[in-house]
Amino acid sequence: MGQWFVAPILAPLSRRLVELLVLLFCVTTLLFFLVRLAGDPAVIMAGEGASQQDVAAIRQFYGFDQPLILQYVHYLARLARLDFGQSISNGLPALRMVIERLPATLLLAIAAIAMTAAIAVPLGAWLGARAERPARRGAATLVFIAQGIPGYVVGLLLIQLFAVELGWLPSIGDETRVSWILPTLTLAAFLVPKLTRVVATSVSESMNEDYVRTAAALGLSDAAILWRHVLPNAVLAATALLGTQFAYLFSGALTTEVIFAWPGLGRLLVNSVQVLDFPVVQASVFVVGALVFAVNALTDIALRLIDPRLRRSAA
Amino acid sequence: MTTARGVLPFRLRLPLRAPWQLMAGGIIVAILVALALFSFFAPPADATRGSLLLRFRAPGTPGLLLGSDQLGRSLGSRALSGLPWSIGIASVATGIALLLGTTLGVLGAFYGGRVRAAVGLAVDTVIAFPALVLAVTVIAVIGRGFWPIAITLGLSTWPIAARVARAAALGILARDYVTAAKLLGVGPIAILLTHVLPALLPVLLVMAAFIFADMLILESALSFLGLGPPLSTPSWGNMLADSRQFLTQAPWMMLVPAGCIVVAVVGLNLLGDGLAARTQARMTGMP
Amino acid sequence: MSALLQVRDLSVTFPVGHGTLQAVDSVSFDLARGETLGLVGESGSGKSTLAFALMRAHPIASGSIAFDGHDTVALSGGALKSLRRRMQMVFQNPYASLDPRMTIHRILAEPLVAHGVSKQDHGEIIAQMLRRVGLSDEAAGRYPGQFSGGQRQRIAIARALVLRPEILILDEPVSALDVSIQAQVINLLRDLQAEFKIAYLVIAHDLPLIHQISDRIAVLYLGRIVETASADAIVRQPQHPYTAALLSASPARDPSERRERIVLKGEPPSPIRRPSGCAFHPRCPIATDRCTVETPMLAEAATGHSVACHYPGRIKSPIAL
Amino acid sequence: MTLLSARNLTVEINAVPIVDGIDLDLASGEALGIVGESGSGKTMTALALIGLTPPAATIRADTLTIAGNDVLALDPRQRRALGGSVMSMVFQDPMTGLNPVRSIGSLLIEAIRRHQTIDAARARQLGLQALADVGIPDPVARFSAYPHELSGGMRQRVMIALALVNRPALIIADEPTTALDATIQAQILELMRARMRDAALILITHDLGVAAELCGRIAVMYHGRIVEEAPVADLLARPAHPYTCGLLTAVPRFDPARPRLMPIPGAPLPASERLPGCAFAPRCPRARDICRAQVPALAEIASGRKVACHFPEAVA
Repeated sequence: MGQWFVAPILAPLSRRLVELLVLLFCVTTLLFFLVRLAGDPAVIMAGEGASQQDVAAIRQFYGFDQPLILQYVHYLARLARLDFGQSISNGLPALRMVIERLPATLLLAIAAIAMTAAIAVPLGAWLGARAERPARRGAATLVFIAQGIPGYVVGLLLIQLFAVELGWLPSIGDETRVSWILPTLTLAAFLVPKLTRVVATSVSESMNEDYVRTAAALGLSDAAILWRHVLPNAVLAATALLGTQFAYLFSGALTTEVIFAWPGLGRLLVNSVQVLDFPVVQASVFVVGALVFAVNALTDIALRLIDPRLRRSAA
Repeated sequence: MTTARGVLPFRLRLPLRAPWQLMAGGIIVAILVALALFSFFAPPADATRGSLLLRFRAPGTPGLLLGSDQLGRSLGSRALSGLPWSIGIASVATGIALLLGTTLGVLGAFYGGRVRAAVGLAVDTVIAFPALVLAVTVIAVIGRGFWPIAITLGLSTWPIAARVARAAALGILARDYVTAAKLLGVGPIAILLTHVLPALLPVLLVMAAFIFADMLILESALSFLGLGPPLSTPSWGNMLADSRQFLTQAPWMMLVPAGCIVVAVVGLNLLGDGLAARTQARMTGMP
Repeated sequence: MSALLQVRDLSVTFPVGHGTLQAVDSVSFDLARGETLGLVGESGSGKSTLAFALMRAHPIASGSIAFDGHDTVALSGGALKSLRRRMQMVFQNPYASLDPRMTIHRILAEPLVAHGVSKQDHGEIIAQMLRRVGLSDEAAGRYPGQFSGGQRQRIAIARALVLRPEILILDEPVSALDVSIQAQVINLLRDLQAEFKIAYLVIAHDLPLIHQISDRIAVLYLGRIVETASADAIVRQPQHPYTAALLSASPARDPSERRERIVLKGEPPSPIRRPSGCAFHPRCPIATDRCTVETPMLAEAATGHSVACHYPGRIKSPIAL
Repeated sequence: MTLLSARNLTVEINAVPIVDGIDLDLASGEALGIVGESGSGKTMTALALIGLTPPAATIRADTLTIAGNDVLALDPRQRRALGGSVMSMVFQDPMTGLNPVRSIGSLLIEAIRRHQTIDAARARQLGLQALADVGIPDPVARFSAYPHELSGGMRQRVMIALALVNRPALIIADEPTTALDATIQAQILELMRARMRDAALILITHDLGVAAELCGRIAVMYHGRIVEEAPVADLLARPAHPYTCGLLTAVPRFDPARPRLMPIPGAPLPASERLPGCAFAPRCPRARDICRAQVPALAEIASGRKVACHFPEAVA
């Protein structure tokens, strides 16, 4: 063990880090100039019906009266110290508000990913193992149609069915365990059809690979071929997909949290956007970017650990 | 003897030998576009003006095929009036994403070195960021409206198009017949026009269908979050947002717009899938 | 008379990771007008890279290529384009080298358009060339997918010849074809050469095939020419042990061709980790300590027969001609 | 002792006979070469014997017995279980034939324990021995290696080790050296010659020379049928079928005179097309009316020599 083993695993991180820095720089810069383009930020922040003095005070407090380039430099300098300022609505530090909301979103995302994998991997394996059979072709079509149903519509349908019609489950997220069920299902609904199709495709393609033919020629049973030769490859494909789709999942979290009044980062962002609470918006966007970076980096490492071709290709 | 593969999928006679997905998807999308054009030029009146006497009518009520909402407005008409908005935004956004994405993707494939690295970094960076978060933030700042939403959605989706176009173009450029053309003295622009773009076209068509479906979903999600057209304007997302207060009283208020979105998205996905099967376009890099 | 193509100390490198890969290493040879030179070697010997370097489709690290007395290494733009008019290439796989979306007419017209041949003449030139490679006129209106592998390779040859080049590089021209079709294409190539007086550079791994069509043969190992001589001399009196091993490795197709097999140890090493001294020494049955440290230079062992080996001719030819 | 006997073996895909009623007989320890071009049905024959034809294919035969098993009467599980134990197969492409995410050792242990009830430690021993037997240097290190870490020649050795590890009575090798370089091909042929003495061998190849190296008897296939079958020396010295003659004259050989090759005109008939007569007739220099009207049967013309031709060359 030494550098030859660790280096190839950590190698992709440097590129990811560059991406993260570019991403954060672009997004924050975009926000800075958009806010200035959209009109006088002091007027926007003061809200409707604010007095001239209020606007002037805000303008001076946030430095909106200084030259644009100077504002930008100050802005970047504050960001470098992770200082996003205070929320306009309640005066709390923006970053702290965001960090406080983070666990709720993260836990929901982890639960949804676990549920996605638990549904999609067996379903995909079943669909792909004998893709040519009529029953499975029909089922594959259903999965395909399901992919057309937006996740948040699934959430509304679930509420309609389980909360309104049957009254079995609460429709609002609270402290109870059962309140997790519907939001988790909703968020999982964003990825289940996609992942199922990826696993099914990987399985059915693997079934036609030469190495499966080799295994069959050696007398291995269909079950052994599926479990030991086909699924390991499908799991790699599934892991890669979940890694790249985390950003998509986060888009889903935005609507899911609004529907279920979930106290997470997504709802905070939507609420802040609606009241134009820019410090909180900036902090949220910053944290989301960092989060996606962390997940992608973790996926890269995981893939390098479980895929022998990546693990030792450099050696 | 194998027959030559078609140059353009739409130049071929559709009905015979076309996969059923292509037929079904094509019909659904054609109907949607026709309805959108119809309601754009002749907007149904009872979409915005309802009668309070006709509140919460269940689907099937005479004159109200799909039922009515809390203000007695016809849900069918409202769904119809929402079409031009949704289809319009999705068209513009898809156009922007395809144009920008294909241009950058093909450039990244054609020129190696720094151009490819820069395009790659830009693509990976933007793709790593949740599109809805970006759209929500930008639209909140610059304001709602048709063009801001359409442009923002297009700009947040181009990397997907770029990635697919780049992968496809790289595959085409690596083929022997392109190398042969280079060695015959054919110039880069002629190679792009005669070899790369024709082979890329099926991939672009398939991709357009899938991106269009994604744009419909994103647009309705924005409306649902209150960032679409003004609340009184009919749009599928707005209708869904409205329906949430009346889930017990009038579940059809949710089911009608939800059904519209599902039919439209499934239709587009079927079209894309059918095109892919028909043209044997391989989509690499498409999520 | 000087050779049509003069290659001197040509090297081609690729960047790999932190280092460079020497794919072609100081290769020198001449090709005369109307002559056929066969390049034989295994995968990794650099034979295809050499072909692309000669076509100026790869950056050249060092060395010179003179075409008809003019250096081509520095060419670019229009001058490079006119070089391509005089030097063409046929690829191994005729299923990949023709654009499936183009008619045969468009495929054959492509080089004519690129080099500004008047459009009025296209029809006549193309019809003539199609007939010359054994296809009918109406082939022009069809697509590559409607032809068999052998016919496609005829089309690829027609495309390469449509500008009447003086040199044709053939990269494994028949190895993708069925055995019974190969001979048709080989005979066609010989006839075309006799008719148009083209020089061929044939790249192949199949020694009997190379021997069949080449005047001279150069054997490549790990990017270097280890032996070059007339086709018969290579087969009759191979000087390099690698050449002898290659000869013995090609399966006999005739019971009268019994031969003793020389089975080499190991596999061709990667050009990234080139062995010291003679690159062949780890696999050589007669290597000595000297071979591990001292790199043998290509030197003339007999008239027109050069070899890069410290102990040339120690292994006799396994082939009795 | 007869190891394999097939009568009227037919493989159809979408009602197209890819293999069209062939007879095969093989004694224990014998080596038979099946030679043909692409589309001749040679690979489908091999897949039918090992039971790995694609789902769309149907196999029919009057009899098909392998090592005493009436293969057609077995259920799919029993049929599969013959693979690896009674017979095994070496495929053409060693680059794709080994699972990329499985180590060499785990593949070997899996194959061994499928057919032998022994513990993992013993299976490991047998696996290491199998690697050593096929000439893989440092088997202990290679045991934990993954396929992508080995060269093409080494992978083909691993494929052979996998095929041999349970000591099957029959090995079917489909173009085992085609994807390899000349010097590596020589090594693998040498290895197969040395290691397959105990088992019977069916070698599928397009190269008469390769078949001649390893096999005592050769069957030449054209368009789904066996057109000629003979001991190797006889076949090479005095071919009887015009197609075999054509194959021999079409291939370059080391001849200082370098005579013009004598190609077979035309191209092979696509498998989906049928002719009322001999499938080779359109390319045959000796074809007459009867050749275009009537399919010639495979008939014995001399001891051990069979040919399916109305006008075969004299062989005596």
